[in-house]
Amino acid sequence: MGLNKKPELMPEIEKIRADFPMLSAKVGDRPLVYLDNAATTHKPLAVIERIRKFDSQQYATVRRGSYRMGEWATEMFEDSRKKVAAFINAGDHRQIVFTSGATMSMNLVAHSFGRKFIGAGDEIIISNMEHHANIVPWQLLCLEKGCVLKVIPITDSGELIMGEFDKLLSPKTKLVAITHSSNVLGTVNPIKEIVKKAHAAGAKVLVDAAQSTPHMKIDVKEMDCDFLAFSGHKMYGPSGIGVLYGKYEVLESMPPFLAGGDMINSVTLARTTFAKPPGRFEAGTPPISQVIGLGAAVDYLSAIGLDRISAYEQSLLEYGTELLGKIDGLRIIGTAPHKAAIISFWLGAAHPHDVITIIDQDGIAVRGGHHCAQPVMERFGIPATTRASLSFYNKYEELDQLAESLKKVIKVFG
Amino acid sequence: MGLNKKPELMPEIEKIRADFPMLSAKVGDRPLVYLDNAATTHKPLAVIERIRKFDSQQYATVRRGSYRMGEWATEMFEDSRKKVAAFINAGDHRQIVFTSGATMSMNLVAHSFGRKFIGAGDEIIISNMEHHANIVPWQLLCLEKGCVLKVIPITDSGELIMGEFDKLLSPKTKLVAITHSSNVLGTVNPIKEIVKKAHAAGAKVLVDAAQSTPHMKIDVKEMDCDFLAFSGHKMYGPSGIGVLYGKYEVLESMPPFLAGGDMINSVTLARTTFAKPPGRFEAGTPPISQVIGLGAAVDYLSAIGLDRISAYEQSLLEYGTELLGKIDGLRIIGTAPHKAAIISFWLGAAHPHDVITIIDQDGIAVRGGHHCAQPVMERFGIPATTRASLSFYNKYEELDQLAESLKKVIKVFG
Amino acid sequence: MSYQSDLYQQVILDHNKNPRNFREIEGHSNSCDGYNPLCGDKINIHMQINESGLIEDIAFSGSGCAISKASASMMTVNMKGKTVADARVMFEEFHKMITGVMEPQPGAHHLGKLTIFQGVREFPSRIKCASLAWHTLVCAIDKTGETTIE
Amino acid sequence: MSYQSDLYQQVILDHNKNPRNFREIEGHSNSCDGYNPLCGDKINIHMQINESGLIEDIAFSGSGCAISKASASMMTVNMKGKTVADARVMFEEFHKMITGVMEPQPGAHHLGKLTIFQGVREFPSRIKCASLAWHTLVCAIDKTGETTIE
Ligand SMILES: Cc1ncc(COP(=O)(O)O)c(C=O)c1O
Ligand SMILES: Cc1ncc(COP(=O)(O)O)c(C=O)c1O
Repeated sequence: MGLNKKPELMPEIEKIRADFPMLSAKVGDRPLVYLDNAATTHKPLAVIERIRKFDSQQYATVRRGSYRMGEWATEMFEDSRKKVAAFINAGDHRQIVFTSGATMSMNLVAHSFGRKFIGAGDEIIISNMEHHANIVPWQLLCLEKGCVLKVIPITDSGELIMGEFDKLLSPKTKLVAITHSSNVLGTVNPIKEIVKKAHAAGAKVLVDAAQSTPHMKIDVKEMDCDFLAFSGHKMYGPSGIGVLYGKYEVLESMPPFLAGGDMINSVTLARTTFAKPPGRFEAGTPPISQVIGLGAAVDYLSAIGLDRISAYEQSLLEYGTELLGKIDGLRIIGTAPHKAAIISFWLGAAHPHDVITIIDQDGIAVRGGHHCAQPVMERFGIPATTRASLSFYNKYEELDQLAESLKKVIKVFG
Repeated sequence: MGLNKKPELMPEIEKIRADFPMLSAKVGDRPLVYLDNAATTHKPLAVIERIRKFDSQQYATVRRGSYRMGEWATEMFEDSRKKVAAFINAGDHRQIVFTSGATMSMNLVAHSFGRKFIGAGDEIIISNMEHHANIVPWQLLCLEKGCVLKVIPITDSGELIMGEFDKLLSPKTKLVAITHSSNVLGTVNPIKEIVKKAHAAGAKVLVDAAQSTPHMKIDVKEMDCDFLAFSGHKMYGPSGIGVLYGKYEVLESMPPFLAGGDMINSVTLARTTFAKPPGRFEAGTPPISQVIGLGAAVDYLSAIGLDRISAYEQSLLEYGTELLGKIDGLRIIGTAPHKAAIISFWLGAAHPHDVITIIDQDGIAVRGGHHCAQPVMERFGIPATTRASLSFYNKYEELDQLAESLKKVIKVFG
Repeated sequence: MSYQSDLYQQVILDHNKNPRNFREIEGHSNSCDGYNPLCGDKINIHMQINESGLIEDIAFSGSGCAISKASASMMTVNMKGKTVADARVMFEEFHKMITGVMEPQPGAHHLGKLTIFQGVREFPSRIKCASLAWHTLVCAIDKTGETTIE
Repeated sequence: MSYQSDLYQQVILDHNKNPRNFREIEGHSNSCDGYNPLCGDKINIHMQINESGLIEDIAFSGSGCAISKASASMMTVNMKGKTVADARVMFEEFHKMITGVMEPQPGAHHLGKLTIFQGVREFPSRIKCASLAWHTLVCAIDKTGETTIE
C-alpha cells in the first residue's frame, strides 16, 4: 500500500463533479469540500431538472384513474417504482413501497409487521452498531408488546461478533434488524450469512440499507432478506422520499399501518377493506415529485455503474485512511476489513465539535457528534467522533485538504 | 344574481396564471383547463425555483449543529416553520410539526394522542362528510382500543346537523375530528362553534384543513382547535410535505409516534428519552427541500392575500353554480350556503367516469369518482360524482368551457 | 383517436342504456361481487352452470360507467350457452385485446362482436372498466365470491 | 470573523486544557445533570449553597467540547462567593451576550472576564455549547435535577 492516488478509477471525475451544482458552492470565500455524504448527498442536475420539469410541465396527482394528465403522471410514477425495483434487483415491482424515508420504512415494519407478529417474550436481534432509526422503533415495540431486544456485540475493529449472533438466535427470535453498512464505522456486514441463519431459526430479516444503496450494488434476491429500507436523499435523490422493499408474501401478510386515501378498497362508516401491497402501505397522496426524482437518481447512478463507484470509493477510503492515520493522536474508529468509505476518528486533543468548527473555516464539511448512533459511541468509550464520509464525486485532493486542516486543529489545541 | 363575471376581483389574473408553468401545458392539442384543484394544485415558479435554488446552491442536512452550510440550511428550514406558524396564526412556531402530508398528520394524532388518551368505551365524533384520511385512522384505533366512532349526519344540502352533534357530545367524547371544508361538497363547517361545544364537553378537536388552507384565511387561535392538519401539495407547495399544528401543551402531553434520529435526547440500548415538540414528532431526516418549498408557497399566497383569493374564488363558485345549474339533468351535490369553490355534480345520463373521459378530450381536467369520501356518496345515494374544484388561478372562461364540454357529453349519452 | 369512434360507439351506448340480462338469478349456482376501488364500480354476476359446465343462464347487476355496464351486458349475451372452458378462453382473449397484447384479427379468436371494445386500449384508465365484468365472471366460475381489481 | 481571535482565545483554550473546579462535591446541597442532545455533551454541576443563598462551593464534571468545558470552568470560578440572585442575573446577561441580544459594554453588566465568550455569537451552532453549563447552573439552583437544551 502507500499513499496511492488512483484517479484512473474515475477518469471523468471533473465531468461528474460538474453534474452536481452544490459542489461548486462556496462557504464564505472557500470552495466547499463536502465530506458529509453519510448524512445526505448532493443531487445531480439530472435529478434537480427532472423534478423541475415534472413540477412545471407534467404535474398531476397519481393513481386516481382520471384524465390523461393524471394517467401520464401515474405512468411516470410507476415507472420510478420499476426503476427502483431493478436497482436493487427486486424483480416484482409491487415489492417496492414508497415511504418518506428510511426511518419511516423501519417504523412501518415495526408497526405493521411488528405489532402483528411479535409478542410477549419474543425476541428481536439488532446490533451494537445500529443507527437510532433501527433501535428506537424496536425499543418502543418491546415496551408495548413485552418483547425483548437482543444486541449483537461488536469487536474493537467494529465487526459483528458472529459467534455471539449464533448464540442469540433461537426459536424466540422473530426479527433480525441489522444495518448493511454502519454510518459511523463504515463496516459492511455479512448480510447473506445473517439471513441464512435467521431464516433457519424461523426469523425474518430487515436490512437497513440507508448507507449501502448509494455505494454498492444491492441484490435483494441474493441477500434473500425480507425487508430492505433506504432513503432517497442519501443516494443523490430528493429529500422526503424513502423505500421499503418487502417480499411480496410478507407484505401481503401485514396489516396496514397509516390509514387514509388510496390504501383501501372500500370504506363505509362501519367497515373498511384494504388494498393489496404496495398500495396498502401508501396512504394519502404520495411524495409524487420526489418519487419521480428518485427514478432519475437511480438512472444517474446506474449510468455510472455501482461497481465503478465502489471501486473508486474504496480507493479513496484506502488513501484517506493512510493519510489520516499518519496524523499524530488521531485514532480511527472502525477498522473492519470490509467497510464503506467512511472514516470516523477521535482526535485526542480536540473534541469533534471543535474540530468541525475549525475546519469549517477551510470550507470542509464533516460531521461531528454521535451520528444518531450513541450505542456505538458507548462501545468505543467516546462521546462523539468526527466523521468524513466519502462519495464518488470526492477527490483525493479533498482528503489532502482535510488532513492539512486537521493539522491546524492540532496546532490550536496542541 | 345571474351569470355575472367579476374579473375585477382578480385583475392580475393573467399575470398570476403566468406564474404557474403548468397552466400553459397542453393535453394533446388542447390547452389544459385544470379544475382538479381539490386533488392537488400546481406550483408557482416561486416554489419551483426556490426548491431548485435550495437543492443546487444551499442544500445541506438540518438540525445537526454542524458546519455553516448546515446551519444556514437549518435557519431556512426553521424559517419556513415560522412562516407556516404565521400563516395559520399559530403564534409559537414550536406548535408546527412537519409531516409528509395531511394523511400523516392525522395518523400521527391517532397513534400518539389516540392510543394514549382514548380507551375502551370512549367516543370519537367525526362527520358524514369526512375524507377517508379522517375516517380510517379512527376506525383502526377503535378496532384496537374498543372506542366507538360516532358520526354527525348531514342535511340534503350537505351541512352538518348541529343539533345531532349536540346529542352525540358527551363526557365519553374524547376527540372530535372534523373537516374544515369538505372535498366533495365544499361545505365549510362552523369550527369555532364545534370547538367551543367540544371543549365544554372535555373533548379535544382535530380539524382537517387540507381543503381550507389553500382557500381561506386560517386562524387557529380564533378557532381554538387543538390540532389542525394540512398538506403542502394542495396549497401550491411541493408534494411530500404536510403540517400538523398542535397546541403546545397538548403536543407535550403526547408520546412520540415515529422513532429514529432527531426525536430523542439520548439513546442507550436499554433506555431512550425523547425530545420536546416539535422535534419529538419529526423522526429521521425531514423533507428538507419540501419544507423550504412550502415556505415559498406560503409567501406566495400571502402576497396575493387570502381574502382576495377567497373573494375571487367565491365569485367563480357563484358563476359556475349558476352556469352548470342550467344544464339539463345536472344535479349539484353540496349546496350549503357557506361553501368553498367546489362543484360536485351528478349528470343523470352519464356516469362520472364517462364524463371525465369525454371532457378530457377538450383538455378539461376534473375528477370523477368517490373522491376518497365514500360515506358522502352513500349519503347522497350515488356511486360517484364529477367534481370541478376551483382555484384563484382559474378563469370564468374555463367554466364556460366546462359547461360547453358537458353539453357534448349529454349529446353522446342523450 | 376519438372517443366517439373508438370508445363510445353506438352499440356500447345502446347496451349502456338498455343493458341485457340486467337482473338477478334466484337460486343461481355461481355468483361473485366485483369491485373497482378506483372508481367505485360494482358488478354482481349471477350464473346458472349445470353439471357438465354449461352456462345455462347468466345475469348481472350493480352500478358503473357506460363502459363497464356495456361490457357486462355484452358479455352476458355472449356467455349464455357457452361452456365454462369457453368462458375462460374468451376472458383471456378479451383481456389481451383490451390491453393491446393481441390484435383482434378476424378468425383468430372467439370474441365476435366483443371486438368493439378494442378501442379501450387507447384509454388506459378505462381498461379496468371494460374488464371488471370479466374478472367477476371468472371469480363466479371459481366460486370465489368476491373480487377486486386494483 | 476568525475562529482563533473570536472563539478559541488563549484563555478559553487554557480553561479547556486545565479546567478549574473540575471535580465533584461530596454532600453537595444542589446538583443538576445538563445534556446537549445535539452534540452529546454532558455537564454535571454540584453546588454548596448555604441558608442565606450564598454559593459556598461549585464544581463541575462531565464531557464536552472546548467551548462548553471552558465555559463551565470559567463560570464556576466566577460563581464562588456569589449569591443565588447574582447567579440568576449573570445567567440572563451571559445568555443575552452570546445570543447577540446585548452588547457587553464595560460597566453595563456583571460578566467581567466572561465577555471573552462574546465571539460565540458568530458561531450559532456553538451557542448551546457555551450556555450548557449556565442552564445546568440554574437547574441546580432550582433543584430540578436534570435539564436538556434543545
Ligand atoms: C379533506 C381532505 N382531507 C385529507 C386529505 C388527504 O390529504 P393527503 O392526501 O395530501 O394526505 C385530502 C386530500 O386528498 C382531503 O381532501
Ligand atoms: C444507517 C442509517 N440508518 C437509517 C438512517 C435514517 O435515514 P433517514 O434519516 O433518511 O430516515 C440513517 C441516516 O441518518 C442511517 O445512516
